[in-house]
Amino acid sequence: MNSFLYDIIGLIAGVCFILSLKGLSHPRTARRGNLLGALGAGIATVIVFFRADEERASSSNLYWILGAIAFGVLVGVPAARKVQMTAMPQLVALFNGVGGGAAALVSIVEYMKLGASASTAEVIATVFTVVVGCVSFSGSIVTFLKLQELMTTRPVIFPGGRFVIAANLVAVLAVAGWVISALGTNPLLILAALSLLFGVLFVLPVGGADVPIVISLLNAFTGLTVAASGYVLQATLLIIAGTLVGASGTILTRLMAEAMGRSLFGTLFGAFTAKPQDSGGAAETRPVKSGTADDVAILLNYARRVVIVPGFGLAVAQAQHTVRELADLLSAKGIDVAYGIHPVAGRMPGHMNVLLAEANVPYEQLSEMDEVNPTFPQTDVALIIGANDVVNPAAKTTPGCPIYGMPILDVAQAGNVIFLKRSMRPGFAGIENELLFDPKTTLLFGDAKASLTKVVSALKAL
Amino acid sequence: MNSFLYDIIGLIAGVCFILSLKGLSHPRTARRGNLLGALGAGIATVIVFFRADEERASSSNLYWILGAIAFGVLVGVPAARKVQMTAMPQLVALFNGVGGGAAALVSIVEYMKLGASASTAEVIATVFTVVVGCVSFSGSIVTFLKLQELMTTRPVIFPGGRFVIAANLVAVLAVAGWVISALGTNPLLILAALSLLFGVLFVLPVGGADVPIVISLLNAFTGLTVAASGYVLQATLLIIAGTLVGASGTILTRLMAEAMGRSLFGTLFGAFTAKPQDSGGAAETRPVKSGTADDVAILLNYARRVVIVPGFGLAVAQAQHTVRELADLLSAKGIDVAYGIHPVAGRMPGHMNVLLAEANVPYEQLSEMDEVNPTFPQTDVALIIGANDVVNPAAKTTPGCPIYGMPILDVAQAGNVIFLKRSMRPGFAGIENELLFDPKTTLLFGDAKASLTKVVSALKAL
Amino acid sequence: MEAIAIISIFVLAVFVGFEVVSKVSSTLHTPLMSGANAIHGVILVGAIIVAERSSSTMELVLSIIAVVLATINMVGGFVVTDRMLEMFKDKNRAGK
Amino acid sequence: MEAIAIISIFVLAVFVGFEVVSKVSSTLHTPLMSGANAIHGVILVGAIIVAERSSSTMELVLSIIAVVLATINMVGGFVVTDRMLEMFKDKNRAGK
Ligand SMILES: NC(=O)c1ccc[n+]([C@@H]2O[C@H](COP(=O)([O-])OP(=O)(O)OC[C@H]3O[C@@H](n4cnc5c(N)ncnc54)[C@H](OP(=O)(O)O)[C@@H]3O)[C@@H](O)[C@H]2O)c1
Ligand SMILES: NC(=O)c1ccc[n+]([C@@H]2O[C@H](COP(=O)([O-])OP(=O)(O)OC[C@H]3O[C@@H](n4cnc5c(N)ncnc54)[C@H](OP(=O)(O)O)[C@@H]3O)[C@@H](O)[C@H]2O)c1
Repeated sequence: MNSFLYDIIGLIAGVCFILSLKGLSHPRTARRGNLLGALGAGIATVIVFFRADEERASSSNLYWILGAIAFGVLVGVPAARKVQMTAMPQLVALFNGVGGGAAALVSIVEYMKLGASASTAEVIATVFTVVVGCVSFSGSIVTFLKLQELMTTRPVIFPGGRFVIAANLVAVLAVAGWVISALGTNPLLILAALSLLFGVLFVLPVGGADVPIVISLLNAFTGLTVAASGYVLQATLLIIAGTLVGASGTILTRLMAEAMGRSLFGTLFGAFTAKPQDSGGAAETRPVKSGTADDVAILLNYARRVVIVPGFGLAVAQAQHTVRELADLLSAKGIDVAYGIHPVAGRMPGHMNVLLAEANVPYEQLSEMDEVNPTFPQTDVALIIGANDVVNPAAKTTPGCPIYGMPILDVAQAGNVIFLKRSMRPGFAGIENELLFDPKTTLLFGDAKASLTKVVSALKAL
Repeated sequence: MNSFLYDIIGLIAGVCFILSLKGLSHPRTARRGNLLGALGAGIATVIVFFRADEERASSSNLYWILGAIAFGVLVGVPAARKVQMTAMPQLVALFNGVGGGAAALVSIVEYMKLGASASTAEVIATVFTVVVGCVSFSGSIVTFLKLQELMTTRPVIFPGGRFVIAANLVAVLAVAGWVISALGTNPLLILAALSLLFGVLFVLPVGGADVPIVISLLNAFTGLTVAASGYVLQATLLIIAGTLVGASGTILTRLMAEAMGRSLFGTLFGAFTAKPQDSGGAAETRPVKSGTADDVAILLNYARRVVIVPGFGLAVAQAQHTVRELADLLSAKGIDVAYGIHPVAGRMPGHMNVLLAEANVPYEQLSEMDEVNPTFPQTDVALIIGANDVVNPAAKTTPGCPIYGMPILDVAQAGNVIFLKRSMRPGFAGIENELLFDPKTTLLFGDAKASLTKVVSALKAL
Repeated sequence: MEAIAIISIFVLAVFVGFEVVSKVSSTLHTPLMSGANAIHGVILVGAIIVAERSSSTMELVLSIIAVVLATINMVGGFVVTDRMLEMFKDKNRAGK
Repeated sequence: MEAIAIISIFVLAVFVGFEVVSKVSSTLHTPLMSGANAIHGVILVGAIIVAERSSSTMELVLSIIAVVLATINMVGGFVVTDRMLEMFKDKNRAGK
């Protein structure tokens, strides 16, 4: 293909990406936006096989490449199709990580090829890609492990941790300097190893609740590495696409952190400055008021206003349809029902909206935190279903705890508080919730769906 | 100066322009945005004298250039400083026109220099700049004449006009083709002359009310010519700045047209399709109800809600401070007072807001058209001060009239309508206003400021 | 391509990236992140280029791994984003 | 500079131009138009370049006229925009 034509088609793919991000920013156009992005990626992938490049024509690696793509599709598509709603965030983290890894590998291979003929700017771009790509790779793996609960979701801090990480950083910089000045493949591989380690150390101390922010940040990082490898490969499309993702990812990270009431700095380095907390095992012996489904049904029946606060447990129990049934029942009795949606309820931003939308809950009943908080004093019952951190007053009262500073749903202001959960175990952030011991709190233990089903029948019987 | 450094500083100027436009889109940052734009322009102008260019160093034209700049400043600054608020739009049109003219001249001179060595792409860009720059120049001059009322503000249509303009367009395209294929300076000058003519013919049929839309469109045109001459001169900054203005100007033109309820196509070509209307001299003999300042004061005094509709006449009479006095007086009497601001009242978008802001009218009292229209049925008095077209029901009832389709302020729904104007003359669009003959309308003839002063004293005396 | 061209493209793309997402509502944070994530899977193009050029086995192995990883990133990313957004479509319908 | 670089810059600048002004309120239409108008006065840079290079009198005369016109466009444009916005400042103050 004529190389100008090739470039122009590449630019069209870039425009698809811009329109894709634009579309993804508005609910109405989001799906089309995603499809446009896929279109752009498809165009880019197809035309690369038709470009005018001497090395290309003589390549006997074509079958390997096509095989690798087929294999990637066979792994990626089923994973994306079969994943449970609750596990999507970690899948996104994983996809991001492999993207970062791919960018780092591309730069390493290109560097092997270019060798001493690389210009300083190209070497710098290579070093950047390898460092940031590897950090993104290993960091994403750790976030995956955290979200999948294959490891603790709490900040992992070990004695002297901040010195280890500082030493690691210095080592990365030193080896980077070495690669730039002395060149050579081996130093580059050492750099990759050090960067992988740094990615792990960088994410370990992040509290579980802040993980989505970190995923978004690593996503922006990967974007920048793609831009840098676009520079080395002289592929304008990669520069545009990578920069777009880098820039939009940075803004998105900031927006997410704001939605959770966290500063980006606090998210990343909070664990070093805050004192580690233990969850206070002693507290668990304190008495709590647990009730039956009938008690809950009665409380609800005589309420004028009920606010339902869904959380991660609702997603786990797949209780969204039962919740809807309950809400419809209450509405039919003339009770004012609203859902109070915390921006970080669940395991990804917007998780609850997605889940409740699936159950066809009317959009108007969903209230955002800022809307619903002022109404709690007029609310008779706050029904908390599988949520914990998002209503934990510790976010206001306990400086230094992992969620300190996060805005919460003020359910304590409601007349009665009902928790539907299976045990006294804490939520994602791993901290005790004092509200469970509050005299106006009633606990209904059990799986959220089972409990709700019982409450619904009890209500019908009343 | 090192050429890379030169380019980088140019890019910084480009970033200033982006931030400038961004700033100008928000009231809070608008002024800073404008200053940033000036900073970028200043940087760009200064560094051009320091670039590494052989031809530059040997140039003895420097004094001419500096003199020309000084002269331009001496003309431009006082004009911009001394212009009356009411005359700003035509000044903007004029500035835009000279910019387009400058771009056309730059391309012509560069073309003389390059001669036959110009590539086809460069010749095409040159032709584009000359055509569009000249259209922008002469078109802007005509809009200036219209707005300054040095010529009629009505659409100018002559028999066979559409054939003349079509022939002109064909001639422009033919000569453009000639220049591209045959090259030569003379054809280019012929092209310039034809384009100047086309600019005049293009703007003449536009109704006065649509003039701001045309200015905005010509502004976008000029931006594109600057981008094209940036291509010929290989100046990245000109490409970026010109494209920015071209793109944002296009969007702005669409937004403006929407605010006036016009389609862009209708604006430009409406006069060809609509039948010309005469203003119906016969109607002016019909009786109208004119009142005295005392009558108006009484009507106002017993109202519960008054909506003040300011228009161009308020600006002419500089009556904004007196209006404020009246409104304060009415408010003090417990009367609910609001200003109904039509988006195109006055002679430029936002004109009324600027004027009333100058008189320190509180922002909350200013209601946009969409807000205030539903309240007219509950309004006792609509007080129309120097406005006409923006309340003219012909926009709804008379298809084919120059303002047909424009949303208007529905003052006819109010209990009483009071017009403060000097005569029975129509407004900018030059069409009769039936509302003046409505039985519930009272006319108070005279200069707006004088009339208002009288109404204020009458009110105080009540 | 000249350095200044690349830098200009980079700077402009940064602005485009900033502007297009700056008004996104928090409900769409996850799909947007996921969609952006899929877009950087276009590194697949780079992986294919280096794979085609590979001469040594080492280079080929590494670049084929890169192709697999990039494909997973790109294809999986768009599919998972589409699944997330499927539910929003329902919501919009219900909301109307 | 390569054609593709110029086209890329052009396309990206179009998006930036679209995005930055797409949310402007109608009150600011005039100042925005006027400010954008002043920005294209940067054609002054082009006018200076061709004026410096001019060898014939004809070229010099035309390019000096271009310099004058461009200067008026640029300097007058920013000054008049600033004057318009001066009043908005008052409004903001009054609004608070
Ligand atoms: N949305 C995001 O972007 C995002 C992403 C990552 C992390 N996070 C973090 O995740 C947390 C979200 O808060 P949250 O209140 O929604 O969840 P949470 O604090 O993790 O609490 C979930 C609760 O649900 C209960 N539960 C689990 N499975 C259940 C089942 N089948 N039936 C009934 N109850 C069940 C658990 O208690 P039992 O075990 O006793 O049943 C647990 O206390 C925040 O810390 C947030 O920062 C959010
Ligand atoms: N805002 C924009 O962007 C813009 C730009 C260009 C054109 N336009 C067009 O301008 C028109 C604006 O409508 P409008 O209602 O504000 O103005 P208008 O229709 O032009 O009416 C102004 C009225 O004010 C009266 N007037 C003039 N001087 C006066 C004075 N000193 N004291 C009292 N009255 C005076 C005139 O009547 P007398 O002569 O009888 O006094 C005239 O009827 C629309 O057609 C609009 O499309 C708007």
